[in-house]
Amino acid sequence: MSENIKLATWIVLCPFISLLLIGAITRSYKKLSALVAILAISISTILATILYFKNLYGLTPQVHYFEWLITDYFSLKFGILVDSLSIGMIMVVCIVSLLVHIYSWGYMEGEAGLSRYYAWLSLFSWAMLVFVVSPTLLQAFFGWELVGAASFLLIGFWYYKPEAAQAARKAFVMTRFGDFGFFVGLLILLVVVGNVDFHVLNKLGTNMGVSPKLITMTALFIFMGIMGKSAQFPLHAWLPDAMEGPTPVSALIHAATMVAAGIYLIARAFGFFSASPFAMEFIAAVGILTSFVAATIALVQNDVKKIMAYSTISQLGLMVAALGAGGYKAGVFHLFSHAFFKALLFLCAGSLIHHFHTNDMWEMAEKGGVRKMKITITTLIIGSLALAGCPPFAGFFSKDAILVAFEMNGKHTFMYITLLISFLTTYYSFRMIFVLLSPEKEHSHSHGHEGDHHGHGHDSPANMTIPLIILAVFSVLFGFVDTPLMNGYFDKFLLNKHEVEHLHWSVMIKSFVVFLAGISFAYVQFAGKTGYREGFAEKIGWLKALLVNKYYVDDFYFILVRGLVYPFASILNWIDRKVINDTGVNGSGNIVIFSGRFISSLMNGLLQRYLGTSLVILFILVFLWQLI
Amino acid sequence: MAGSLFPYLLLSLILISLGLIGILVRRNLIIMLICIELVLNGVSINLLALNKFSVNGSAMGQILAIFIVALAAAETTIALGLIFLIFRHYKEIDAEKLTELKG
Amino acid sequence: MIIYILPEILTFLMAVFFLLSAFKKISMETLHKTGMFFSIINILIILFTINLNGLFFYGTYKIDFFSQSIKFILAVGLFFIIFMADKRIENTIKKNYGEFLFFLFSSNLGMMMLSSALEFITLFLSLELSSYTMFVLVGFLKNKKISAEAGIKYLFIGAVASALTLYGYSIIFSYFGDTSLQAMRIGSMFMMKDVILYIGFIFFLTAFFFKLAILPFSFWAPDVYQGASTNVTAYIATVSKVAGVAVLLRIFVYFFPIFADQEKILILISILTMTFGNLVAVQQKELKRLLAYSSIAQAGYMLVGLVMFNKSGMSSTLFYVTAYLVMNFTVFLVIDQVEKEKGSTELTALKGLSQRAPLLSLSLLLALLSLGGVPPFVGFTGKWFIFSSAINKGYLTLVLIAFLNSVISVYYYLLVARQAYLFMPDEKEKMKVTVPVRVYSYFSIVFIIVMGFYPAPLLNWAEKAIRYLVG
Amino acid sequence: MNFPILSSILIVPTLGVLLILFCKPEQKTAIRVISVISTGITLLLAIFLMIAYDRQAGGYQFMEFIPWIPQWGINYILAVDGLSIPLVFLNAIAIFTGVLASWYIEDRTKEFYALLIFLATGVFGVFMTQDLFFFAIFYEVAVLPMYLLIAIWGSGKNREYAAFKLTLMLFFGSAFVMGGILYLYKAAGLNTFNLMELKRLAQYPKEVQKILFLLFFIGFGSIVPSFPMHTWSPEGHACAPTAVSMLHAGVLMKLGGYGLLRIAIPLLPSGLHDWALLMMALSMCNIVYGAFTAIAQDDMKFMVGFSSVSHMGMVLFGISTMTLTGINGAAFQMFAHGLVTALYFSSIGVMYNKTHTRMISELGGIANVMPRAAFFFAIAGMAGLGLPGFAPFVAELMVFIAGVSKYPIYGIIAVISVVVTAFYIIRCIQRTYFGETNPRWKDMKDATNFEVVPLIILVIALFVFGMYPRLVLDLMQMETKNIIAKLALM
Repeated sequence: MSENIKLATWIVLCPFISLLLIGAITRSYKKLSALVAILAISISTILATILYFKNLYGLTPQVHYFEWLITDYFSLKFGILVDSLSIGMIMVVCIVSLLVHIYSWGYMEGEAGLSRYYAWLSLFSWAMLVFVVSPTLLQAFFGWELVGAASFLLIGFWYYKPEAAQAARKAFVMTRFGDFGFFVGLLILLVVVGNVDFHVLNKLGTNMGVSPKLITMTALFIFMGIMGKSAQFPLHAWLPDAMEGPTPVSALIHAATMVAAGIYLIARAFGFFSASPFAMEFIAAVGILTSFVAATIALVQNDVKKIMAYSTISQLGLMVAALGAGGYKAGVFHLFSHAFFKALLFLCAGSLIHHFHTNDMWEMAEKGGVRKMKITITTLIIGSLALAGCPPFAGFFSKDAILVAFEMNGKHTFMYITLLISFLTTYYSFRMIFVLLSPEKEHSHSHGHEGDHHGHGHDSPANMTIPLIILAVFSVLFGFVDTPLMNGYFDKFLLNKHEVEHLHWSVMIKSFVVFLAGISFAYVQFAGKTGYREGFAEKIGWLKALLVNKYYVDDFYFILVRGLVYPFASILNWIDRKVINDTGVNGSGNIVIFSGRFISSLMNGLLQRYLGTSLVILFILVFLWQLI
Repeated sequence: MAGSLFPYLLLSLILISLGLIGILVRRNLIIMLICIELVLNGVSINLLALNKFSVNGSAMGQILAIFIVALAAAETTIALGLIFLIFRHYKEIDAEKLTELKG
Repeated sequence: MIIYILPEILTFLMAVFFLLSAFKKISMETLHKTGMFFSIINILIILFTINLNGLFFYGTYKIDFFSQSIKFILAVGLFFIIFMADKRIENTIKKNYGEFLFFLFSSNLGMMMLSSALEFITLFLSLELSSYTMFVLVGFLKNKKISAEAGIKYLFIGAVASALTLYGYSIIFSYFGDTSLQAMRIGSMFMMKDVILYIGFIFFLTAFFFKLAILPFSFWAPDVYQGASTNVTAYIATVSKVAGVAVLLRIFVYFFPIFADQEKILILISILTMTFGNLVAVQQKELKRLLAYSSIAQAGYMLVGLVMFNKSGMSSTLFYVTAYLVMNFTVFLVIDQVEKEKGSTELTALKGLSQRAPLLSLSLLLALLSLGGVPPFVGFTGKWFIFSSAINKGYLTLVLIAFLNSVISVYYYLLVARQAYLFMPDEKEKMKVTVPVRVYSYFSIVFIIVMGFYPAPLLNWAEKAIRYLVG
Repeated sequence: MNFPILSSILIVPTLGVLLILFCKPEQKTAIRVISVISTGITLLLAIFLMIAYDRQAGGYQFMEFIPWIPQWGINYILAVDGLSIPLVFLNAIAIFTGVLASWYIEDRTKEFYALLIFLATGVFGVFMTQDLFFFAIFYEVAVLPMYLLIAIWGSGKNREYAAFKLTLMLFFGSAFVMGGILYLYKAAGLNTFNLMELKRLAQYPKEVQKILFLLFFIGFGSIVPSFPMHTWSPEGHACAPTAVSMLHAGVLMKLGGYGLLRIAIPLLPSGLHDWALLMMALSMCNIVYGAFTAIAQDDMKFMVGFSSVSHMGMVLFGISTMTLTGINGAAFQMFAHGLVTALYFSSIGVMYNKTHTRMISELGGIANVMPRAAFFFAIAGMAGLGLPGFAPFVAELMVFIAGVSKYPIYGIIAVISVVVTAFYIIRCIQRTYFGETNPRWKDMKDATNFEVVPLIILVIALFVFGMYPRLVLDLMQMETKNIIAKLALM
């Protein structure tokens, strides 16, 4: 086993060990189990950084297998795959996970099931790392499902809240519906190709044995799974509801890692997906559609975390579209950078919520004192700038890479739609900023809710603000990785392509202009005023209704389940009860009983009737004899 | 030969069938008892006739006929004893009334 | 020569002794004790003569291992019945206990001779002897209306059946001339078999069907089982069944050449009997009536074994009928104890028996399940042998029907068992169970389980008996 | 191997039953201790079996041969091979955890434990015997105590009806099995019930195989609950006491699958070919129909009953594909599903002892009051819906691979059940365990340490065999290989 593989195995195993330790020993000591979890994830992060620095300039994929299951004509293998993509993803996952672990130390203290919380976080990190390092599609599915289960447990962490329980259930069932597609695709591949290693899959287009039609079908089936997990258009409804979970969970799972798993899978099996042009078209279309829909809905949201959720869906849509259009580097680069600044935004939102005990940005604004929380608000602004794509920040470069990818691959319409989307993104993110920063009212009519403006002056405790600062630094510096400043380090690392890309100035200018338009439009509509203001979307009546109801997607699912699944189940149940059980089983029982009753009524005790029947039967038997 | 076998068989068949019909139709127990005797006699005639005509050299049929007479007597005594008992309980010896045990 | 037929002579003398005792004022207890003592002597004598072999009275009376073992079973059955008829019996029987024993012993004598008879006249006479005494036993309860009714019904159907048998035999006699079964077997080897002979044979079988309560002549069973006193019913249900099977075994051996490939009609009769017995038994609310129909169904299973005309079929039937004797007697013993306690033999009389008499209810449960053909018990093993001999001749549908019938039978046996186990008893105090009953329950539990799991001893005995029979 | 390990696996529980019968009804603790010791020893023996079986040699080991009734060709043969060891191990775990889980039984504990262990002995017998006569005996010994166990100690108002229906339908099925076995005995003409000889020497003509396989399919199908004969299973589970439904769904349903794999398929390969399509169609109904009906259930145990119907449908589906992966998957599914259902019922039982109701509508927010019971039910739920990392996922994966390769469209339809299973399980978890606590259950106390012991054993087993299934799969592979070899000959 090579050095990298050993490191990678230990990175994956650490969270698992912490899960076992917490589950078995430290269950009843909250503080101790938190420490164990944080220790484990920090060891993983350190090992990850060592792994990263050992092969700074990318490496050829190294794989190590062990036989998990032998069937007659193929064997299913588990193992560890280490290559530049997986190292990058490991780094992202470990860093964000470590910061979230530290952040939750402050955010969740005083919480009843803290050890359970950290156990599930370790389970999640372990499952995500298993998914990231998986050499085969089967192990990917293994990690994929465990990640889904961990997200169900974490969303439903406050299970006494009915909405949290409902959200957890919706998340799990919807992602599970997606996983059905993934499972079917996996099965067909296993049956047709027999071996589902990624390097085999990526070369599938070339080998003649497999018909292109089949590749398209399996690609679409697998993409169905990705739609479920990475909240693409039809199956995105669960992500906004998943905000019921604790905010660090949302930051880790529903911003940085889990939802990005789908994009990582497309990147990992990029050769396989690009083998079928139709699938790529479909993926791109779904991506861009999701991005647009999510961006529009985010315009009318008032809950801070809901805005972040919809912006995540929109950014994910962009990544999917970029990959669909063939921009492998662009998608992956945006994936990494988005992970940092979206985690930052969520954690800021978390510290705001922790402070004001309410999710609604208008209430926060009324309470005032946001300006006082120096670190939180500055990091929030940095995050929003990165999200919106302001030049020096990471978002700008990664979005620019996507725009370049669209342009290079001839998808001009997609480029313009992306520009519109980034305008909307800038608009809603700065709508939130300006609402929060709006000048405090003169407390004249602060409706007398509890006057505990308790220390609205101070900021969140240290262990919450430090991760914010770290993430802010990342959101600022990470962008330059892909620029000639660091002579195209990211290309060298990811694709080990050595010539330095020149900057596409035309695209940069366009995106900067769009950023300025967005920020000024938001400033005009929201900055400097107090009380409830309406953005341009809220003014148009029908548009507001459409967006508030989230394009009626939730209602569609409600009708689907209530109107279709439950009645179908009750019909089947009725059939089972009445047809099979009462007529079939009891029926045959009753035949026996009634025929018995009939005969016993014949036996009415009359001696002559007995003799008569006996003689008649005897004579029938004698004559019947000849016929048998 | 003094005659053929057939008339005897016919006679015994008639006797047996009359006896059986008598048992099924008549409701009085003693009449039924008489009918059983009728059937047994029919069988004896049949036995004797067959022994005479179709079996040569062995008189086992006739011995059996004598035994049948003895058995019929024993049977009748027990039957009358029981009928006597029924009369004491039911005050009449009508087969239709004996329906205490049924189902 | 006397040694060979010593059991018969002794039984006859005992019967006469009890007849004379009716005139002297002998108390019921002493009579009961002497009865028990006599039946034990009877068993010992038969055991003593078990391996003898001989042909007597000019070839009409055969003593061999088969007949002696049947006599042994009959004697053991008689002992059980007498041990059951203890002092808590109905007082009409208690008052003239001597006559009761007289009829019991004479009926047993008839059955003993039945198992050795080799010639039709002796066979028919011993059959009638045992039947007539049983008619009297059924009508013994002078004060009860239903006992008289049961007696008269039993008698009339018996009389008609024996009349038809005689008619059937007269036809068979016309073909062979000699009444001995041996002559028939040799005679039938090379003669042309025609329809009249087969019709005669069916009529000939009616008395034996009546004895075993097989369908055409089985309608008497429910009324007689319910009407007679439980002791007499036990006697009819167990011991007379053994005698019936023994005589049919004897007859089928000698009639085998005639009947080689004509067993289809008998199979139809056995299917009808099984189904009739099981279907109607499901309805019954009264214990003895339910057991009557169940005994009809069991007779159906036995007929399947008999009708196969091969050694394995016959030995499995003998095995099954012996096991049937023990199983059925256990059930009747429990019903008798409950009747003496509660006075009624309704199904609900068994309510909560498991609380009041755990041992009795356990033996009842095992006996019922064994009758239903549930595996670890002897009933299942018996059925298994019968049906595997049946399937050796290729009757798959017959075997399936039989197994489905036993599924129905499990239903009504469980209906009886659930009364004992599922419901709480009305009175709380324990039911007093005398020592002999307790000993017998232990014996029956052990017998049912051991013989079910390891049937070799009983089976080897049955096969040896059949070897002598066919031999 | 002079120490007769297999007979001791049979004798130890029987001794336990006898000892229990001899102690007085009041000595409840003595009865419980005896039953735990006897089942504990059996579990150790089963584990020893699992280890001591040398995997290279394969085939039948630990053989014990006593001629029983030579003239009928019946002899007492006990032998185990790759297919039966895991199931013996499963049964040992199920009875051990069952005995622990039924500590709360107060009324007539003596009869309860006697019948429960008697039932387990029957199941042990079925898995170990190689003689058709003893197979028949043990097969119905396993069914016999069900009536009394459900009717007396069961719960729910129509438990009598459920007990009767269950017992009679299983007897109805066993009637066909008995008929089939006897016809096997006759058609082979070797005058022996010894399964090993029959497998070596018996040659059955095609049409005989066709009829015989149908008989066995109806017989074993009624206990596997294949589609038309499945109505006893949900009702039987719902009304049975915890330990009985653990044993029943955990192990009894596997008798049918095991019977097919041990008797029907090796001896009648062409029969399987003729009836494979029918078996596939019925198992398809089982899977999809069972899953959808489970949604409409309000009683938790009914829901688990229907989920067992759906999961056992996968066993038949695996067998009907007639491929090595399929049959391997079917055998492993029997093993894995046994563990999951035992965990399901014991966790429901732990809650039921306190709340005395299983209706989802009446329960709510139990997790706040009983976090431990909720945790274990969640684990059972996750394993049940086929989450990777637990044993059932492996089995479902293999069955679906075989299914998709043999019948592509039907295979994909069968996979739908994975989503539907997730739907009703998560819905049940959410509505019973999450959400605010129903005021009625405010003062419930959580599961005691003692009640949790069996649950932990089952979770560990599920996890170990989920992460590394080759512990059991390699064992089963040997046996299924020569089944496939027989099938290939056709």
